[in-house]
Amino acid sequence: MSVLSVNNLSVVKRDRLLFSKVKFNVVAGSLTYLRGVNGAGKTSMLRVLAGLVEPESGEVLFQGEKIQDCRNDYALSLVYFGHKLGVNQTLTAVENILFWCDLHQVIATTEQVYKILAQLSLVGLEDIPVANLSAGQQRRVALARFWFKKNAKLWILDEPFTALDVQGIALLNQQIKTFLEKGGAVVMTSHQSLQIEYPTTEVTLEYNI
Amino acid sequence: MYFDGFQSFLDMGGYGLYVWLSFGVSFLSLAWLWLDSFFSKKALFKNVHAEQARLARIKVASENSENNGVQV
Amino acid sequence: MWKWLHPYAKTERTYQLCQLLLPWFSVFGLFIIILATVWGLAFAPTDYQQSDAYRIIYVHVPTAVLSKSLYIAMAVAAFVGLVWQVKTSFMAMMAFAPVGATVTFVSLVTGAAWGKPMWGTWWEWDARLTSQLILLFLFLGVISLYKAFDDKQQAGKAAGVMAVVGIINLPIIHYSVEWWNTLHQGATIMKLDKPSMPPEMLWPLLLSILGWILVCGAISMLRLQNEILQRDLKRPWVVKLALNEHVWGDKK
Amino acid sequence: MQALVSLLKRDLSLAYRQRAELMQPLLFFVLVISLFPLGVGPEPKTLQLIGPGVIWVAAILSSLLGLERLFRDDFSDGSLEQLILSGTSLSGASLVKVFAHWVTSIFPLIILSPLLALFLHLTEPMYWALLKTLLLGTPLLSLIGAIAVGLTVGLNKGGMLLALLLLPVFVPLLIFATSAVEAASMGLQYNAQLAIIGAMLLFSLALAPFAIAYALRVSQN
Repeated sequence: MSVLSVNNLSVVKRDRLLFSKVKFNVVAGSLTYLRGVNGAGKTSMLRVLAGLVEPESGEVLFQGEKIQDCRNDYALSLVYFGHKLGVNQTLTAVENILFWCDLHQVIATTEQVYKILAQLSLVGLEDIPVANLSAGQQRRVALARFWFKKNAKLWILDEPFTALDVQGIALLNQQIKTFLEKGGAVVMTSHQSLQIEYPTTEVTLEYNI
Repeated sequence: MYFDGFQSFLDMGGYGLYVWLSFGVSFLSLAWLWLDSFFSKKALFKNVHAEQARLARIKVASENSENNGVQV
Repeated sequence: MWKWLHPYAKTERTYQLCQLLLPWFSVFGLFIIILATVWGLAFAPTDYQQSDAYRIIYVHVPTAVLSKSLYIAMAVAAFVGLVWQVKTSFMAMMAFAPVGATVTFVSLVTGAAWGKPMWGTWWEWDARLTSQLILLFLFLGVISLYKAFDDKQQAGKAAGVMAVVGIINLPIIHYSVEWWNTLHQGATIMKLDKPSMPPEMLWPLLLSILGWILVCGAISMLRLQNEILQRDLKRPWVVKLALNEHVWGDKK
Repeated sequence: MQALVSLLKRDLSLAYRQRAELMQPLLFFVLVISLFPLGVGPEPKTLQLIGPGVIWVAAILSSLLGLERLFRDDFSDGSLEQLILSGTSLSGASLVKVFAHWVTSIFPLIILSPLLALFLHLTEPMYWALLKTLLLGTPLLSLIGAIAVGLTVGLNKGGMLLALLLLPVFVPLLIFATSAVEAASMGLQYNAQLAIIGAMLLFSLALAPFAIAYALRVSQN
């Protein structure tokens, strides 16, 4: 049974029909790559999949159930990474991550956070306010959530590679690959071509005025 | 000593409350101001130590990544 | 000739200067304040009109005088900073501001406490108390403007402009409040003025003013050091200082 | 439940770190109130007459100033999205955020109220009535204010719109609170007014969190 199934979904934003009657399934262990030119509604699609936005019509099912009906189970198994990083500027990186873990019922200790931040090559930047970090570094702090939420079944990523350097992109690709091999499902968009050696199903959104 | 006893000194001709309140507030404010400045100086030095610790951590990390290749 | 005024060396040199003067100012200041307070409270004769309530002047007058002079000092530091682009004088300005605000607050509380026996209420919209209150708001305005900026360089300039604007407005506020007060003269029975001063009452007052000046000077110097450290946190001389500081335990 | 506790701790530590910004509504409150004697004259009689109204209008305006900060940062940096997607009950989280905001920026107003009662020469019974109405009324300000803030957090020109939305809604609170204090000045009983404000508070305590949660979801798209 598919992790996520989308049945004739149409979304309107600022009174403009972005796309209509879109239908696709996401099965466990699959990488879905959402393609489309700017303005085709990729971000809006991801926000609808995550449950942040109500679609105009159609439905999104998580393991056969509408996401509005199983909000808790869906929340426990979803990790969302949008344009806005979800990292507070005044707190330090460690505080941000610990707070995110508390929010998502993930047990994490400060040592684990320091270790993961070291892997994300953020050594020495862990305990200063995030405002002092560069855009790329802040993005790495936000990426740390993928290392922590072990029992997640679905990742939704909205152009995760922007502002990341080559080493960061390699790190993230590696993390996505291991997650997929362990049976996780990933839905993502990216303006760079994907370099993950993994079978990808593509969903293309046409741009209609 | 102008006052004949400690009691009348405390009483301040009936205005004890106001006099002691004024002197109390003045010297408490001075003390608070001094302590605040003093402890923020301490905090600044603590900041410098934390900064040094950070630099040390970065040096250690960069040494590790040099000797076992770029850590992916 | 002006080599030592080289901006980089100046901050460290100012820090050392404060470090040198700090012990003298604080020790003498504290000694004189205690001496003056004991003298004024216990040994000075009573006033025939206000009996012993008048002893509050040994705290109220110094703080009132100091609040205005600290504002002037702050404004002068701001003016020097703005005109000659001297970074350290902005730091001095920000060192004076909290001290001035606290001293103004103390003068308000002591003024109100002194007024209570006469007017029967803790707070009376007397001309002097009202302008002291506005002075406190001027101080708090400069401080919160400084704190609103992340970049301390910009913060110094902005707060400096406000301090200069404040100093220009100070006399205007003072006289308009005086005029406002006489307009409603009916409200206050007796103005808050100093009782006639025989010498044995005057000496403790002058002494406590000196004491307050020294202590406020000491605290301002300490805060100036903090501002300098804050600005040069990454500079090697501060790092060296912090490391020795830790090893010997705290000298001060 | 653990998530709500850590949310509260995070908000309180954030408020502590931004305490300079937090002081501003407070200074505004004291400033506005000390302007009135300069305008109206220092006679205790007139000040006493306008006192309650002045304090309450100033309290409403300065809480409006503070309310803006409630969701602004979390919305702009995306923490709000993560909160919505985290499965913790959004209405519970809204209640926690409103409580944290009330404690850090509106409760200090109440601590300052004796000073302001002094400024405006309020009598002893008047002050107690004022204190009771403030204690009951200001949480109401926060709760209802948070709904409007939740709705306007998406638009970046929320300032005046917020005042426009909220001032009419605060009128009943203003009327009952000031009348309670006036009744106290004449030595009359004012439990009826307090009961009404209390009822309004309980009503909004029950419904506002859900409205705030809904407002936050609406402002997402």
